[in-house]
Amino acid sequence: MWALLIRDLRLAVRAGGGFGLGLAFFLLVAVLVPLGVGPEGDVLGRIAPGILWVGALLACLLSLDRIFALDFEDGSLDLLATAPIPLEGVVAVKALAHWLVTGVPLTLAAPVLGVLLNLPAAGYGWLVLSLALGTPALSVIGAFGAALVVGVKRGGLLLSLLVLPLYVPTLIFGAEAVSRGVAGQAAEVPLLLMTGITLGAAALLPFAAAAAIRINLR
Amino acid sequence: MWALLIRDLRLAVRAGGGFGLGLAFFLLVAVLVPLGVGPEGDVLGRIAPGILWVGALLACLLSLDRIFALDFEDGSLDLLATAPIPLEGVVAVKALAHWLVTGVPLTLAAPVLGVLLNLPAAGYGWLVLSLALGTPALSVIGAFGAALVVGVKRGGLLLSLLVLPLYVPTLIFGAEAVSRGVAGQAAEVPLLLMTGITLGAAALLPFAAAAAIRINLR
Amino acid sequence: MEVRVDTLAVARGGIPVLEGVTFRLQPGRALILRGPNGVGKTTLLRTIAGLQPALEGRVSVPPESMAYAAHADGLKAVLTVEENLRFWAAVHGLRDVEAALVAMDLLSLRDRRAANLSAGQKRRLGLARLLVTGRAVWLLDEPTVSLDVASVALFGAAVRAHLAGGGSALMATHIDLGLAEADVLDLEPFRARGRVAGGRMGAFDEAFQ
Amino acid sequence: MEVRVDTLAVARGGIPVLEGVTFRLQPGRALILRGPNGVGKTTLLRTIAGLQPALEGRVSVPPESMAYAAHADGLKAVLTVEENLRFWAAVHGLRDVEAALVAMDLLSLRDRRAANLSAGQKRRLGLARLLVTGRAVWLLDEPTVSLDVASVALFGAAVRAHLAGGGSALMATHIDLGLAEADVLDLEPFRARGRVAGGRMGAFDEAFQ
Amino acid sequence: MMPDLGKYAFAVLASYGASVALLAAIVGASLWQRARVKAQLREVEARQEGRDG
Amino acid sequence: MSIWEYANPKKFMASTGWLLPWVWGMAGLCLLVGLIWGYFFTPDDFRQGSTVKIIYLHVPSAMMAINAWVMMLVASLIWLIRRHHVSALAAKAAAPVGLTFTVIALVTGALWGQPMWGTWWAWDPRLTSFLILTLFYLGYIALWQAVENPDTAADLTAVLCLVGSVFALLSRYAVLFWNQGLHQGASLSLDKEENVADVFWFPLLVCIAGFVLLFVALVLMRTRTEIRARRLQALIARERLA
Ligand code: HEM
Ligand SMILES: Nc1ncnc2c1ncn2[C@@H]1O[C@H](COP(=O)(O)OP(=O)(O)OP(=O)(O)O)[C@@H](O)[C@H]1O
Ligand SMILES: Nc1ncnc2c1ncn2[C@@H]1O[C@H](COP(=O)(O)OP(=O)(O)OP(=O)(O)O)[C@@H](O)[C@H]1O
Ligand SMILES: [Mg+2]
Ligand SMILES: [Mg+2]
Repeated sequence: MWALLIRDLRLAVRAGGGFGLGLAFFLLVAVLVPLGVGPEGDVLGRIAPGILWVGALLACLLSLDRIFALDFEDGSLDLLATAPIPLEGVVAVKALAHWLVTGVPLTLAAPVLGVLLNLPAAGYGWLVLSLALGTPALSVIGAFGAALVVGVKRGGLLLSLLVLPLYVPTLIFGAEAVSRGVAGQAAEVPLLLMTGITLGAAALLPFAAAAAIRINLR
Repeated sequence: MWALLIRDLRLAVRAGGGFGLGLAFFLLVAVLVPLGVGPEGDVLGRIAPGILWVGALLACLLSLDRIFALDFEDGSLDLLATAPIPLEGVVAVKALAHWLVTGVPLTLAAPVLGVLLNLPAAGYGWLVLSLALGTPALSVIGAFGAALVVGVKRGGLLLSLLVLPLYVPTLIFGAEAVSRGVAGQAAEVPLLLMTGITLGAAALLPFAAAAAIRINLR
Repeated sequence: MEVRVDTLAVARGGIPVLEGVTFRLQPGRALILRGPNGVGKTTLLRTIAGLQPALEGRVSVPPESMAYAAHADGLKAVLTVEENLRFWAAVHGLRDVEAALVAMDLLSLRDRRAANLSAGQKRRLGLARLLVTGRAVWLLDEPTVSLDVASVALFGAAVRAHLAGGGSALMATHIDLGLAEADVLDLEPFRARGRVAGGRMGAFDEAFQ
Repeated sequence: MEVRVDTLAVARGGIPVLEGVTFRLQPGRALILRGPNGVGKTTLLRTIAGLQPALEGRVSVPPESMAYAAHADGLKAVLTVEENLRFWAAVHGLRDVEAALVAMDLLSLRDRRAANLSAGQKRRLGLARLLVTGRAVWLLDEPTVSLDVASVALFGAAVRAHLAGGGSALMATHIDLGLAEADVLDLEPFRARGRVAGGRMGAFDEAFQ
Repeated sequence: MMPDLGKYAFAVLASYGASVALLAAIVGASLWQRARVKAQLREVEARQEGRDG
Repeated sequence: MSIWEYANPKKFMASTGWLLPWVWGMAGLCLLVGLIWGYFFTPDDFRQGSTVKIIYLHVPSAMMAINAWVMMLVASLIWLIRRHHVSALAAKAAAPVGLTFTVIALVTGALWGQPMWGTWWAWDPRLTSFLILTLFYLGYIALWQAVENPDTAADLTAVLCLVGSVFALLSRYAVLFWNQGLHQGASLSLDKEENVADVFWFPLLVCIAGFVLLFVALVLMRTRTEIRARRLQALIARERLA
């Protein structure tokens, strides 16, 4: 398991993918939205929590198909499925690796992008906190989606379609927590609900994902 | 050339990718943003032109890596490069096929999604017109980016990073045209500028893209 | 551990391709599967490896004691030869990759990225992976594709050493592996015959007949 | 048209692998390239096909008259056998694919999707593609990988027909193709020797030594 | 000696601090890369001298 | 003697070897003098107060951020047309330096904007174009890193640099069209020198000179490192052949 985590992180760094690029995409969303919407600061500040969450979600989404598809194509997944580690463990480790290379950098970069979108000062803490608690769910749910489409060549867009509806609750609670924080209201409830989703997803989805992979391999 | 266009369209339809999914992603952005931003109609209507353009752009972006990467992986690109049709023509045809399977459906679907985002009535015509004139540029620029990263395994995110800054002028003029249309101002100037970009890109970029492919193949 | 395969029927894409496949594979023995293209060798090996379910019949050995090597080698292009091998060794709980590197003559390539190997060198690395699984039964699908004569000999030596250590090997191939002592099983007689000829259809299709 | 290759030096990853390769290939003749794994057969074929630049030397024939077939067959998994073949025929300005289907015994598979072919059937389809290019010089990289005996014979017959029609073929392989009349070129003597031994380095790296 | 920055002290000091830090970072990274490549080169050259005689 | 001789790596190494310490020295001197002069010995502006001191960092870095891209464009063209490896490596070496200057301009600008405009960031055309420039730098660097073969990477990044430059110009006009902005233009503009009090102007000149020299020194040093790295690769390859 440990070896798998190390390998996945190493692949992410070597492949020129990983770290930088998820981040870059997040940055790009934060740049493009004002370009599209127009430069007025108050409108931007108003939509900032939502846009930042949507951006983080899309950045996460884009790297999802790497989780299993690469291993499937070169046959590693066949070999991992017959290896002496449980496939559920493989899924969990791969989701963890995905979170480490996308979720964590996104969370750390979010405050900087908040500046670009005129996020009001009260929101920064809530933004970081909600992303830190919510992005693991994005990775786990994403791993499940990736497991479903692993047999489909370049299933990238199909994957987006499958996964986005599953992301909706996390998105709503996360953005709501930040908006409430900005407005000075109590933001604990949506945060707690989101954390619940994260924990539930992390506990259960690896099993569903492993089952999906087994089905796709045969 | 004709055979190539037919094949690419057929592949897009068969692979379960193409049509449906670009559209689906566009739809999801249009759905997620109100979820993230909150339901107030006036804010939504205000940001609708920008969000719709950003959504179209992201939907386009996601399917870009299919343009050449699939053909590269299975060796078709090698064979096309030695076939009796010029590589510039191959690039142009593939960009056209990409536009037909993403740009056109996006343009047609945009009015429906405008409703979801409370786009004011005056904006619909301009939205469709600007997308129709602007999405070809997105496909051609995207084909250039895809040609640059064709040797990089799963260059999806790198591709986004390279291509998005190139999309900026199109995005600005496109969204600006719709905003002006909504506000009842003259929207011809940004539209004309955008059309100029589209024509220029379509005329010149296939050559740059073909050069990039030749470099990547060797 | 003896591998016993009894009246196995396997399907690809829902369509039965082989049925009634029955054989024994003793420890220390190698069995070569032969049959024309498309007879179902790959399908049979994948079924035995536990990667897809059998239509009927059974395999006596659990997938955990078998190592499967397919056309795709499971190599990561951006990792070096040694990193690739170490990963698979770690997954199987072993530490030593030197012996495998030596056996497949990869020492001089150990720091080369897998992307920069030739077709045959990649294949050698794929075979070296078998040596670090520590598993008793090898299932090999056309193992010597793109290997030159010297490498085929290396492969033969590795298989013999594996057999001598009490392992066994089941191999599908069209070309001569230089393993005179191996048994040969021709799959032609096990072709699924279709219902009219008294054979069986897929379970699903049966329900509609 | 005669293929003349003169003192060709080829590199992979910026590093010269073969140098001084010189040979002639007359119309109606076949030449088999031999050499151990990693000697540079694939690199040489790609260079002759015009897919990568030569370090030095020249090839007399323009890439437009050569058809290259590599390990990857350029098949689309979601298209049927016939659609795949028709596409390549159209790209090369030909219309008829029946002859190619017959020659490679693909008639019964014509409506099968390429994804559902076995390894050998895929390979046959890849070789059928050569027949619809209408080109005179064939460059083949390990053409008979995963083919069974019958298919190898089919392939041999196709090559002979091509040669009889005035074409020529250059093939890299490790196994016997059953083409007794073909000449053989061993690449071992052309290995790049490195600068110390009087060989050459890549043009760029030379400037830095 | 120290100029009185008044109410803008933070902006000015942070600007100077951040700029100097960034400049130091790029200079440091460049120097580090230089040292590393030089050392590797020396090692390989020594090895090859030894072999070629 | 043609200047192209310096495109030979050996020649380049030899001639820059003795030049480099001098450039470093001059750069250090100018920066030290300029920044100390600017920070300690200039008065506050009557409108901007002490924040005017930021100009000694902001303007030179903003200038150099653009000039670095122009230099990369020229170097890429030389590589594409004349295939001199040194120019490709110089372009590669310049990118991270240019990125650093861009970030400095952005950060100092943002810090300046807070007291002056009451916001860290505004979607002003100048600022927006700079943000886009940052993206171009990031993409360019990422492409260099993603491609393994050095010559392939050089070719691809050169093509990207050419196309990117055209689009950078386009975005500049697009952004200007889109929003008129807050950013200081003419009031302190360099071409209307008479508007700038000499007290601010002279230390600024020294700082600009310092940034230019620093850029040259860094690019030279990094190019030398890249050349050594290529030589290292060549030697290792030779070792493999032997
Ligand atoms: C993140 C924010 C900012 C960015 C990216 C930025 C960028 C630039 C650029 C590109 C230049 C042109 C340099 C040249 O080529 O000559 C410039 C000059 C200048 N900036 Fe900024 N700037 C920012 C914020 C500010 C702020 C907040 C102020 C002051 C209130 C300011 C004051 C100036 C001045 C006085 C000049 C020199 C005038 C000129 O040469 O045109 N900048 N800045
Ligand atoms: N979806 C499908 N529908 C019908 N037949 C299929 C389908 N998928 C595969 N087949 C057939 O199943 C058979 C078994 O394929 P398999 O790959 O196991 O053959 P193989 O013996 O390994 O052949 P090779 O020697 O060429 O590798 C082939 O004849 C193939 O055409
Ligand atoms: N980036 C690189 N650096 C160093 N050597 C490389 C690089 N890329 C490839 N090589 C080597 O170049 C040689 C030529 O490879 P090529 O694929 O042409 O061999 P081949 O003769 O086709 O071998 P095979 O019979 O195994 O297919 C191999 O020895 C390979 O290891
Ligand atoms: Mg098979
Ligand atoms: Mg080869």
